[in-house]
Amino acid sequence: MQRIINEPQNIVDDMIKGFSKAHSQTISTTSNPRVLKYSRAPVRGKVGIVTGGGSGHKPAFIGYIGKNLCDAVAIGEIFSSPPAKAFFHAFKAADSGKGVACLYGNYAGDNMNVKMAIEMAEDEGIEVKTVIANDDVPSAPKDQINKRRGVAGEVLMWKVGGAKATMGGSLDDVITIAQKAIDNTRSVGVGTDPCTIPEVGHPNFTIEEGKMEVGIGHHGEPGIKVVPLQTADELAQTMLDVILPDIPFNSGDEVVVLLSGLGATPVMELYILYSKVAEILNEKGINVYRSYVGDYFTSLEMGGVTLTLMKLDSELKECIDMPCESMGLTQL
Amino acid sequence: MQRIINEPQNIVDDMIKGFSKAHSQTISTTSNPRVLKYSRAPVRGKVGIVTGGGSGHKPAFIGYIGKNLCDAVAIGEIFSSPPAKAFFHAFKAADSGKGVACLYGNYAGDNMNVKMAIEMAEDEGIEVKTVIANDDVPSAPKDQINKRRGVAGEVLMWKVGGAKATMGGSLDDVITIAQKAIDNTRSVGVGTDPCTIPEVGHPNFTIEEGKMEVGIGHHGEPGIKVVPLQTADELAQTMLDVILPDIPFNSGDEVVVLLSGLGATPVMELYILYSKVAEILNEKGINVYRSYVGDYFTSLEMGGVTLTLMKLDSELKECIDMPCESMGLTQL
Amino acid sequence: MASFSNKNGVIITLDLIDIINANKQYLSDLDGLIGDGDHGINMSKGFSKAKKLIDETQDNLSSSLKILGTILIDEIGGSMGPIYGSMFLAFARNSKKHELIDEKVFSEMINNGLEKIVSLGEAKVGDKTLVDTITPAVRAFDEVIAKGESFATALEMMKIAAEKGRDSTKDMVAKKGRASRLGERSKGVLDTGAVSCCLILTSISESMNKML
Amino acid sequence: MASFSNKNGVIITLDLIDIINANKQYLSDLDGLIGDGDHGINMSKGFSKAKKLIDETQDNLSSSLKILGTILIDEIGGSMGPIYGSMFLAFARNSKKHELIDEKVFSEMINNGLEKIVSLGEAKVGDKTLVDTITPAVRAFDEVIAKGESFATALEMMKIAAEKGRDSTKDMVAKKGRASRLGERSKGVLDTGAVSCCLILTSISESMNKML
Ligand SMILES: Nc1ncnc2c1ncn2[C@@H]1O[C@H](COP(=O)(O)OP(=O)(O)O)[C@@H](O)[C@H]1O
Ligand SMILES: Nc1ncnc2c1ncn2[C@@H]1O[C@H](COP(=O)(O)OP(=O)(O)O)[C@@H](O)[C@H]1O
Ligand SMILES: [Mg+2]
Ligand SMILES: [Mg+2]
Ligand SMILES: [Mg+2]
Ligand SMILES: [Mg+2]
Repeated sequence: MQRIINEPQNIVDDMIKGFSKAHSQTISTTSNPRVLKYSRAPVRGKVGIVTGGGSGHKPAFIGYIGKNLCDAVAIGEIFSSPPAKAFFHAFKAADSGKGVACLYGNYAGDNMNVKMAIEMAEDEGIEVKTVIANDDVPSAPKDQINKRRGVAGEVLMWKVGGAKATMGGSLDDVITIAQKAIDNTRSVGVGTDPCTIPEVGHPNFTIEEGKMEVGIGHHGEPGIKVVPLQTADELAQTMLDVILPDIPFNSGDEVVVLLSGLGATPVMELYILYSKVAEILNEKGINVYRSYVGDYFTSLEMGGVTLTLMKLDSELKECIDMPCESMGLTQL
Repeated sequence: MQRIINEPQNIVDDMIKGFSKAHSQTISTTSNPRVLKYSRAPVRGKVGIVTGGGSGHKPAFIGYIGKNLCDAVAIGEIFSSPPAKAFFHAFKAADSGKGVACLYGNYAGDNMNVKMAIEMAEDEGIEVKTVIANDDVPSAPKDQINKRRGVAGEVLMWKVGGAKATMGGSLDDVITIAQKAIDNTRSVGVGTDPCTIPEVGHPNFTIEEGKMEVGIGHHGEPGIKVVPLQTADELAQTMLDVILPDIPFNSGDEVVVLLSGLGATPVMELYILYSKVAEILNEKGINVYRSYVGDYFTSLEMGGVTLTLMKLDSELKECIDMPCESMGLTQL
Repeated sequence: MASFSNKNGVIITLDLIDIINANKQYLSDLDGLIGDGDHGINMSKGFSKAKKLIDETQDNLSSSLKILGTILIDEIGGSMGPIYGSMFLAFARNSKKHELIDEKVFSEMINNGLEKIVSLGEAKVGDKTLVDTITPAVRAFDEVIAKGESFATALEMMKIAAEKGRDSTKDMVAKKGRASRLGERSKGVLDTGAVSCCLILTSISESMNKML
Repeated sequence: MASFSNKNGVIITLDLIDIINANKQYLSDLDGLIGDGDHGINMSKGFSKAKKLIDETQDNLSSSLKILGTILIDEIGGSMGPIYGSMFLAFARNSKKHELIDEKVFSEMINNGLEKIVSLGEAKVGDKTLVDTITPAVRAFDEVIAKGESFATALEMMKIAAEKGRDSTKDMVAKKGRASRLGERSKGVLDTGAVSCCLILTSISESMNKML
């Protein structure tokens, strides 16, 4: 993998520069170089939606800044949580006085930095509440569900939370439904090829040729098993076997399916996989209400996919259906 | 690169299956398994927009079927032109009686298959006119501009042609503006890593570590020079040096910039590159009216990028600004 | 005049299909050198499909060629679909009214096939394509017949001319197709289409000769 | 009671920064074994930035620690930003009112630092983190002082305890941080944070001892 970059240590800054130029209509820079915001934020009378996380997950996180999605995002180094100060400044950028919902993923660094940022916000009278995404089933057993990582399910959490905020929901309303969204969401990742943190210069994990890692994390965290590379049809079954029993998803349920590539896997292959996922769900009587197939939450140039299912009720449906506009997701 | 597929020879069929399931709201299958259409096509009173080409370029080509874009697409094997019959069936699926604009790229196979398809259409009284995209500057010198290949500039051609058709333009109107769009468009590709046709199983070209190929085609066709891998800043200059003098683009011009990844290159890197592209254009007094940065026209898992510029006038602007909705491009 | 019956000629089509399928990997590998490595794969897909259909119908030479040509055009695409498709359809069209295929009929078949290829692909001799194989082959056939030689001899000379034509592509710089982008770098390697075309013409020559 | 002046203590902070920067590659490589290979890189970014600022202001130990802690929290992120940031801020807060740093002040500094780390990261001894280095180090310091030994001796014993703590992580199964996902596979390798924390405490111990 050869990179199109300048100095590896400036990757994040350079990327932010390009991103804010390319989306100057909808994205504004802030006084903190590691915070970008929706140009209309803080949106009057609306709860602010903030997220943040390490870089290298395009479109996540900044790609979900926009209309009816996130108002401000704290940006970390590659695969590394943003500083507490960045989260704090994102809160400030998003708060219109109605409070801020910080919807982020369950990683040690993010937990600590958000915790400190909330203390800073309290000192300035900004009310912040959090929902911590933990949709990644293989990252911990069900009785330790709070230890699970957040992965591509975060996109659905932002979609739902962002929609509720636009509908005029209070901070508690937004937090409640974002929590419901993630509680109803399960994901599993499978890795087929590793990725490299640019400054490190070599992959910090390997996936043998002919093998795949089931349950891999969004930074290459080890999964639950390494097995021979499966066909797309087999893989669909393998992934659904991990997530379907966990809530569980049952016949009659309506779901959103989000199938995201991890980076290098061609989108063509996602569709091949999706075909079987949809077939199996159909056989089980699980109704696909809406599906998203594409690169929604990547890990640099890792090979592989994340499959995410969210069980819907009428309130979640309404939020999922709301139009939105951002680099990562635009929906009429 | 490990693939998530079933049988390599069924890749295209499997992908079509998944794609039509995932987008069942907007995409319909047709009696020809290698033709997909917009579910509302033929749109009454509207000129039909058809394209087609080899597979492996996601979102191209089927990802641009949708509202105010393409009505029907003929789908070929990986990197291989669709059969004449598929183009013909796409014409039939798109024609509402106002004729069909077939907007495709300049490849020998496509030229021959479209030619035969038009004969078939004539026999059935369907009027078809073509615009052949030839935006890829390095593929032939300017005095042989008709030999140039079509690459990512095709996306802009579809956008413009699709908008004009929706505005009620006649077949000649659509053809005229689509031709103007491509005449005002220039592209250059740079490859950093090769890709593999799944059935072949190994890359059929190589790019040495530490080198990059300037002018590479969308199927790995050799470029104009192999040079040491450049920084993003240098590369922006290299690419602009190829395309700016060709029309030429001058101070005071307004342009659309389309920066597309070729597959494996993380979108983060596209933004890093875009930052310098925008800076250089700005220095030259060329005004970026709109920019698209992302994976708009890929080549399986090839590493690298295509940079496309389109010079605008008020008519093209109107077409570029029109909302549209498809898997590859949704614009409010 | 020597001839064979159209009715018995299905084997000619089946033979050439077998030859192409047997050379699938070789043709792809060759294409890999200066093309994209899929020539054998592309060809074999269409040829195998046609074989099934022909096996089912087992009509005559013309109808089997029509099946092959139609499948190439309808389902195969690429450059080979229209080029070889048009060629086989031309072969079919020019033979279908004849119960017996003699040198005159065969000459019409291949001349019209060549015409179709050239009008579609616009390649000239020297462009490093299959046109470099088929053009001298067709000319050799006609010349030998004009000299009063037998159908069998003309078929034999056609084969030799095709081989020579194929070999001539080695030192050419490609002007058409994917390899043309390579410029000088395309020298030193046979053109894959020239090779597959030679396989087809050789197979036809040998199968027909067995039937005369 | 032995002590040194806060004013002259800037060198202590500069020394530990140098040590971390010198071990940038080593710490990253170590992190690569069971983490994501960026520990040295992450640390070095913040530490280098702080060094510049400290060089410019050259005030006293407390202010230099505050600069370091603030930069880690404001600009570095990851896990190390808040953890080491909080630790250095605690060191700064507990020393800033004192012109002279003696064993009592120092004990308050490191005890409060440890508290902050634990309240933030919720790691316990045995979880294979830097807590395994700093916890025994702080305890050793206090115990040695309680026994009536000198500040210098206590610093020396703190260093030895830190080293022991660091080594104890080798055979642990990680319970916190990235490596915890590896389960049993995390055994057999030192924890990178435990190593960097030992470097920091060792540097502090040695720099202070030179000033006593
Ligand atoms: N315009 C043309 N006329 C005749 N033959 C051509 C033309 N262009 C290409 N060819 C033949 O096609 C062959 C390549 O076929 P194939 O590999 O199946 O298609 P592709 O190049 O689309 O992958 C070349 O070796 C050449 O002989
Ligand atoms: N909850 C925690 N409490 C204390 N230390 C921790 C905790 N989580 C991780 N660490 C320390 O952080 C180190 C890894 O730091 P670093 O590589 O910079 O961060 P990251 O894991 O985010 O890449 C580990 O070696 C461990 O000592
Ligand atoms: Mg990290
Ligand atoms: Mg091909
Ligand atoms: Mg080929
Ligand atoms: Mg690390």
